[in-house]
Amino acid sequence: MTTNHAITSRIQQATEVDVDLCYQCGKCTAGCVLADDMEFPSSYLIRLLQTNKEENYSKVLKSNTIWLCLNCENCIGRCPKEVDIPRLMDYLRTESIKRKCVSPKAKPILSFHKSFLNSIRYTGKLNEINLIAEFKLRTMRLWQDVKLVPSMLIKGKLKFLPETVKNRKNIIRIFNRTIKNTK
Amino acid sequence: MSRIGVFICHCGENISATVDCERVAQEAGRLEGVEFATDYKYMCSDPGQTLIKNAIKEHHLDGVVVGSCSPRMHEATFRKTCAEAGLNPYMCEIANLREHVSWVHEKGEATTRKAIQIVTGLISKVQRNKPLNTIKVPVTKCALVIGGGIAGIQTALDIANCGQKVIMIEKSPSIGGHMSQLSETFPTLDCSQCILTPRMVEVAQHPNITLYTYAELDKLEGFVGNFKATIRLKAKSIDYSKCTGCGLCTTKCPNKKIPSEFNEGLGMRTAIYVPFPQAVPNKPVIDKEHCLYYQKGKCKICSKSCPTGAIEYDKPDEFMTIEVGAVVVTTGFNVLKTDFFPEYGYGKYKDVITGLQFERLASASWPTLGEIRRPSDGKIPQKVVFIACCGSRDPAKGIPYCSKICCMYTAKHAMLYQHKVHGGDSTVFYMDIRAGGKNYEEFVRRAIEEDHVNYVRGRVARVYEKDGKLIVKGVDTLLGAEPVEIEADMVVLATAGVASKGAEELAQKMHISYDPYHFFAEAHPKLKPVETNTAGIFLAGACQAPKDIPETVAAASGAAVKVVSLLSQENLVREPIVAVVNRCAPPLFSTCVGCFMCETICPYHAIEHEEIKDRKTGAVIKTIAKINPGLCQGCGTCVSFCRSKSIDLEGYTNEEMYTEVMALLNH
Amino acid sequence: MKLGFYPGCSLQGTSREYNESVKALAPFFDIELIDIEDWNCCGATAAHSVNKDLSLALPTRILALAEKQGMKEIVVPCASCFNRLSVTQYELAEDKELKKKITDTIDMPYEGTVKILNVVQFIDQYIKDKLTEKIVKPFNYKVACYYGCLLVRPHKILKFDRVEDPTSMDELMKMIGSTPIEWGFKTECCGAGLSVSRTDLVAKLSGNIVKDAADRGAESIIVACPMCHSNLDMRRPEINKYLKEDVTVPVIYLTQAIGLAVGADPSKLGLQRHFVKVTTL
Amino acid sequence: MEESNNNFEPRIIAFVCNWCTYAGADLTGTSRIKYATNVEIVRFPCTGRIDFMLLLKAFAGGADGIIVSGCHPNDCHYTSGNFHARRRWIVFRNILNFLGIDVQRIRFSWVSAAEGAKWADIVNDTVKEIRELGPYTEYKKVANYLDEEADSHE
Ligand SMILES: Cc1cc2nc3c(=O)[nH]c(=O)nc-3n(C[C@H](O)[C@H](O)[C@H](O)COP(=O)(O)OP(=O)(O)OC[C@H]3O[C@@H](n4cnc5c(N)ncnc54)[C@H](O)[C@@H]3O)c2cc1C
Ligand SMILES: Cc1cc2nc3c(=O)[nH]c(=O)nc-3n(C[C@H](O)[C@H](O)[C@H](O)COP(=O)(O)OP(=O)(O)OC[C@H]3O[C@@H](n4cnc5c(N)ncnc54)[C@H](O)[C@@H]3O)c2cc1C
Ligand code: SF4
Ligand code: SF4
Ligand code: SF4
Ligand code: SF4
Ligand code: SF4
Ligand code: SF4
Ligand code: SF4
Ligand code: SF4
Repeated sequence: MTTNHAITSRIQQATEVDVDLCYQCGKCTAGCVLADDMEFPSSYLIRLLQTNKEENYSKVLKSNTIWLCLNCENCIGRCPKEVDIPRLMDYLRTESIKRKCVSPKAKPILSFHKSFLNSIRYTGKLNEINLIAEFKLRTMRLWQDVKLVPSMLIKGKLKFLPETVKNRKNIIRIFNRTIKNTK
Repeated sequence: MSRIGVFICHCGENISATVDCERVAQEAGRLEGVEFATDYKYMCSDPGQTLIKNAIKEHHLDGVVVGSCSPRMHEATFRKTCAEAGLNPYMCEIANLREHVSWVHEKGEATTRKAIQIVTGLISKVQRNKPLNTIKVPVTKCALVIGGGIAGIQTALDIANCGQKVIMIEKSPSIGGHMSQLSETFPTLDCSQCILTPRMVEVAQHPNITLYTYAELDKLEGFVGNFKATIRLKAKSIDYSKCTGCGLCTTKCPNKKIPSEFNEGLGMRTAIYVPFPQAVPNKPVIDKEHCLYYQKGKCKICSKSCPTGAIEYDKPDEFMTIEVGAVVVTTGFNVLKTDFFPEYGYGKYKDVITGLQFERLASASWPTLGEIRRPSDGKIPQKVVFIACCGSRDPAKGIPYCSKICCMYTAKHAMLYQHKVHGGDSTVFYMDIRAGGKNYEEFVRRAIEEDHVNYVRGRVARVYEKDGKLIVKGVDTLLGAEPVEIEADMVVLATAGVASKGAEELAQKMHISYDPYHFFAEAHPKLKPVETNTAGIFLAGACQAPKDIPETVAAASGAAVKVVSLLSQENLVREPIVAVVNRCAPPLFSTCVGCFMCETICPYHAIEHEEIKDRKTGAVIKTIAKINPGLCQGCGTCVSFCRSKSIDLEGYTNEEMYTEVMALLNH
Repeated sequence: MKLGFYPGCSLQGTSREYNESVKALAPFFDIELIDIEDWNCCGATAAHSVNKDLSLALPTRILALAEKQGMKEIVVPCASCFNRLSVTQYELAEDKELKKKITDTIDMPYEGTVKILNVVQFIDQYIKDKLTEKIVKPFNYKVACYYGCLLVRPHKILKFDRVEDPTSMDELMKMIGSTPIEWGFKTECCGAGLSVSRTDLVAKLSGNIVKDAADRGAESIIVACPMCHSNLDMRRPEINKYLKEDVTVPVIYLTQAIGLAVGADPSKLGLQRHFVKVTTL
Repeated sequence: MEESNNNFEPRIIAFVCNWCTYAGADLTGTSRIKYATNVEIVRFPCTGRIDFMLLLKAFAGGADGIIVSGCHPNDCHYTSGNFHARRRWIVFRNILNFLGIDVQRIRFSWVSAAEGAKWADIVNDTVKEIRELGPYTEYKKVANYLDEEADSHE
C-alpha cells in the first residue's frame, strides 16, 4: 500500500469495495432516483474518492449525498463494474459519524435512524409512537405528521404500549457489543 | 570415447573484453573427451566456419561446442557448418558466452570461470547427444477455408489466384457473412453490397475454388500438410444441378411468416428461400424446421410449382471426406440481441433495435429503399438515441472487452440517419470514442461537426416506454454527472460483438485454442497473428476478435500467404525435437505402463495408443503410448509427467539434461 | 401445512392490515403460519446506515430463533425484513470469521439453514397451484404491480425474479382475473426509509410512481411491501401536493387482492385501514 | 544471518524455457545490464519439460539455489506447458517440505522475451536471498531420496 492510495485502500479493507474499478460511466447516477437531489451524485462521489485526496474525502464525509442514498441497490444492479455503492455508502455514513462531520442537512435523517435504534434497543421491537416522539424531540419538528396520528389511531395503526422482546437482556447485550451509544 | 571439438569465439572484442577466451579454450581442451579446442576472433565469419569444418574433418570430430553469441542468433549457422563437414547438425551445441556472460558481467576471474563452466556443461551434453534427422512430411496441395464471410472470400481468392486449390465450406445457404447485411461502410460510406457481390460471384466461378454452402466441418484429423476433414453437407432438399434459380417455388410457399436471418428478424421469409437477392449461390434451400411438409407431412406446393422438378424432399445429410494441407478458419462473429439487456427492455420494445438491425433499416435493399422507418409503426423517427458499449466493457452482465467496431458504426449510423432524415435529432451516448484507424477520427468528427450528432458522454441506465415514446435515462458525465432524459422514437443499441455460435465446439474439433470468450487464439498476438498454435491451421477475420472490414481483409491476405508458402513446398521439414516412447526387448517391449497421463496433458494431441501384439497369435499383449511426430511440437510436457520415465524428448533427453546440469556443478 | 412466520415490526403497527391479510389467506389453503417466538426487529435501514455489525446481529438473532424452534422455512412478508434477513444469511455464509463474530455477539448458535420466503415466493410455492379453483370473485381490474427495490435487489443474493422487469406478481394477478399494465416504475424506489425524515423526497419519488400508474389507467396499485404501501398510501396528501393534482388510485397488498378473489371477508383483510379509500373496488 | 555468509558465493542453476526467459536473458545482454555471475542457465524447450526430479538432482549435485522461469501464464509457446508446470509445482512443494529443503531456495518467475531488466533483477534478488540462507549442505538426504525413487522404478 503506497501512501497515495491510503484512502481507497482503507475503504477497500473495510468494505471490499474497490473504487478504482469505477470507470466513470455514470450509469449509476443515470438510474439513481435521488441523483437530482444530491449535491454530487454517486459516480461523482466515487471520482472524489478515486483522487485519494484528503480534502475530497472530507467533502464526501460532510456531504448530504451519503445520507440521502436509499440503499435501493439500483446503482449496483446496473453498474458494469459491480461497484457496491450502497455498501460504500454504509461505510461512509459510519465514518462520517465517527469523524463527527455529519452534514447539518442530514441531521433529521440521522436523528431518525438514532431514534429508530433507540426504540428497539430497550424493547427489541419498534414502537412507532416512541419512535416519532423521540424523533420529534431530536429534531424539534413538533408538528410534523401530527395530522396523521388521529386517523392512524382510528385505523388501528398505532399502539401506545410498546411490545417487548422477552429476552431484553439479549438485545441490550447485542447493542452494547456493536454500538455503545446512539445519542 | 568421444572426440569433441570446442571453438571459442572472441566476437571481435564483444566476448574477449571480459572473458579470457584463450584460457576458456585451453581449459576445455583438457577435459575428457575433448579432441580439439581453439579460439578465434570471428567464428561466424567465413574463415571461422572454414576453421570448424577443417577441424571436424581433420580430427574426425563427433561433436562440436561453439562458445559464441546466443544460439538464438547463430545456432542454425553453426549447425549448417557442421552438416557441410559431414557431422550431424544436432551434434553441435552453442554455449552462450556473449548475451549470458560477457555482456552482463564485468571483466574478471568469476566471469571467465562462468564461461568455462557453461562450455563444460555443453561438452558433457553433446557427448550424450544422438544424431537426429529432420522430419519430412509431404504436403497435400489444397486448402480448406471454413466460413464464407469477407474473410473467407478474400483468403480463398488470394490462395486460388496463386494457383492453389481451395475448398470453401459455409454453414448458411449463401456466402457473404455480415458484410452482405451492411448498408454503407465506414470510413468511406461506400455501399457494402456493391463492393462485396462481385467477389462473391468470383468465388463461385473460380476454377480453383470448390464451394459448398450449407456445409459444416464434422471432424478434422491429421496434421500440418496432411489433414483429413469430414464435411457434413446438410440436405438442401433441392437438386442444384436441376434448379435454375427461377424463384417460383419461393413465391408459392404458403409459410411466409418466418423471421428472416438476413434481415435480423425485421422481415419475413418463406420456408423455401434464398436468403437475399444477391445470394451466392442464388438457389433456394428448404428450412426443414419450418416447412409444412417436413413438419406435418402435407404441402409439397413448391415441388408442384417447380418447372424443372428440382425439389427432392427425402434426401438425408451427406458426409464427404477431403484431404487438405492447410486449414483457414474464418467463421466470423455474432452480435448480442436486444433481449440480452434487462435495463433496456429485454427485447420488449419493438423500436429498441440492434446496430445490425439498423443496417438493414438503412439499407438500399430494404423495402423502404433505404428510407429509415421504425419497426413498430413504420413512422420516420424524429428523435433517435444510439447507445454505445451495449454489453461491451461490462464485466457484470456482458463481456469485459471493447467490441472495437461499434464506435465507428455508431458514428456511421448517426451520420446516415442525419443524411436521410432532415431535421432529425440524434444523440449518441458513449463512454469513450475509439476511432484509431486511417481516416477514422476524421469520420467521427464529421458526424459531430458537420452532421451535428449530439454526443453525450455517459452510460444509459434505463429505457422504458411511455405514450409511444422511449424514455432514455442517461447522464452527462462531462457536466458533473448531470442526468439527461430523452424522449426518443427509436433506440439503437451498439450490442457487443461475440464469438460466432458454435465456435467453442469447432475449436475443439480442430484442437486449436480459444480465449475465455470463445474467440480463436492466435499463436502470438503480435508476431503470429494469423497462425494458431496448431501448425497448418490459420485464422482470419472476426473469428479472432471483433474486427472491421479493412482489418479482416488484411488478415485474410496474410493467412493466404501463409497457406500458399506452405502448399508450395513439396515436403515439410520439421525440427526433430519430438518426444519418443522407449522400446525395449520382450517381454517388456517398453517401460510404458499405458497410464496415458501423457495423453491428457499433451497440448497437441500428439499421443496415440499403440497395441503391441503377439507375433504369432495376434493377441494384444500391451497397449502403450506412441508419439505422432507430425503432431508433436516438442514441448516436453509429457516427459516430466510420465511417472515411469518412459518418454524422452529428442535433443533434450533426461540423460543429456542431467549430464549438463551435473557438469555445470563440476561433477 | 405449517410454516414459520416473521411478521416484523411494521406488520404489528402501521401495516397491520398486511399481517391480517396474509393470515386471513392462510386457512383457505390449509396453511398454518407460526410466529417465530420472541422475535425482534430486523434493524431495517437504520441499523446498516449506522453500524454494520448491529445490522447483521439483529437479523441473525431472528434466524437463530427460527432454527432453534425447528423451522425449515419462514415467510417474511415485509420486503425490507426479507431483504435484511436474506442479505445477512448470505454474508455470514460467505465469511466464516464474520459468522463467528456475529454468533458471539448474539450468544446463540446459528447455522444458516432456514429458507427465507418473501410473500410472492410463498404464494408461488404453496398457493398458486390451488389458486384458480378457489376463486369465487375474480379481481377484475386494471392493476399496476409495484415491486419496489428491496424485493428484487440485490439480485445476486435474493435471486428472485427478473431484476429489471419482474413478472411474478403480474402472473399471480392475471390468475385472479386482473389485467396488469405495462408501466415504467415497477422497481423504482419509493423513498423507503426517508418517509419521516425527508417526507418531501418521498412525496416526489412516490409521486412519480403513483402518477405513472394512474396515467396508464391502473385502477389499483398492487404491492408486497409495507414501506411501499405506507409511502404510496399514507403519504398521498404530500404526494398530491407535489403532483399538484389529486390522484385517487388505491394501493392494495397482493394478499388483500387474492383474499378478495377467494372470498375472504374484506374487513378481515384490513381494507378499511387504508388512507386512500378502496371504494372503486 | 551469519556474518560469514557475506563471502559465500552461491551456485545457482536457472532452468528456463527457450521462448521467453532465455530470450529475455539474451535481451539483458543486448541491453548490457549487469548482474551477478552466480547463475548458470540451462535451456529447455518449455517449462513444461522441466522435470522436478532434475531440480532435486541439482540440489543433490550441490546447487545452493534454483531459478525456474518461463513464459507468462497465457503466453506459453506451447499453449499450456507452463500451466502444467505450475500445477506440478504444488505437488513438488510437498516433496521439498518432506526433504526439509527450504522452499525459498527455489525461485519461480515469469520473464518474457522483452523483460531483460526483470531477468537481471531476479538473478540479483535470488543471489542475495540464497546468500542469506547460506550454503545448502544437506544434499546427502536428497541423494538418498533420489536413490530410493530410482529403486522403486526398477
Ligand atoms: C452493425 C455493424 C456494422 C458494421 N459496419 C461496418 C462498416 O461500416 N465498415 C467496416 O469495415 N466494418 C463494419 N462492420 C464489421 C464487419 O461486419 C466485419 O468486419 C466483417 O463482417 C467480418 O468478416 P468475417 O468474414 O470475419 O466474419 P462474418 O462476416 O461474420 O462471416 C463469417 C461467415 O462464416 C460462416 N460461419 C460461421 N460459423 C461457421 C461454421 N462453423 N462453419 C462454416 N461456416 C461458418 C458464417 O455463416 C458467415 O458467413 C460492422 C459490423 C456490424 C455488426
Ligand atoms: C512510443 C511508441 C511505442 C509503441 N509501443 C508499441 C507497443 O507496445 N506494442 C505495439 O504493438 N506497437 C507499439 N508501437 C508501434 C510500433 O512501433 C509499430 O507498429 C511498428 O514499428 C511498425 O513497423 P513498420 O515496420 O511498419 O515501421 P517502422 O518501424 O517505422 O520501420 C520502417 C523502416 O523502414 C526504413 N525506411 C524508411 N524510409 C525508407 C526508405 N525510403 N528506404 C529504405 N528504408 C526506409 C526505416 O529506416 C525503418 O527501418 C509503438 C510506437 C511508438 C511510437
Ligand atoms: S455505474 Fe459503476 S462504473 Fe459506472 S460510474 Fe457508477 S460506479 Fe462507476
Ligand atoms: S443505492 Fe443510493 S446511490 Fe444507489 S441508486 Fe439507490 S439511492 Fe442512488
Ligand atoms: S422453382 Fe425449382 S428451379 Fe426455380 S428456384 Fe425453385 S427449385 Fe429452383
Ligand atoms: S413443402 Fe415446405 S417449402 Fe415447399 S411450399 Fe410447402 S411449406 Fe414451403
Ligand atoms: S468500440 Fe466503442 S462502442 Fe464499441 S465497445 Fe469499444 S468503446 Fe464501446
Ligand atoms: S491519438 Fe493516440 S493517445 Fe490520442 S486517442 Fe488516438 S491513440 Fe489515443
Ligand atoms: S508414456 Fe508414461 S505417461 Fe504415457 S502412457 Fe506410458 S507410462 Fe503413462
Ligand atoms: S513433447 Fe509436447 S507436443 Fe510432443 S508429445 Fe509430448 S506433450 Fe505432446
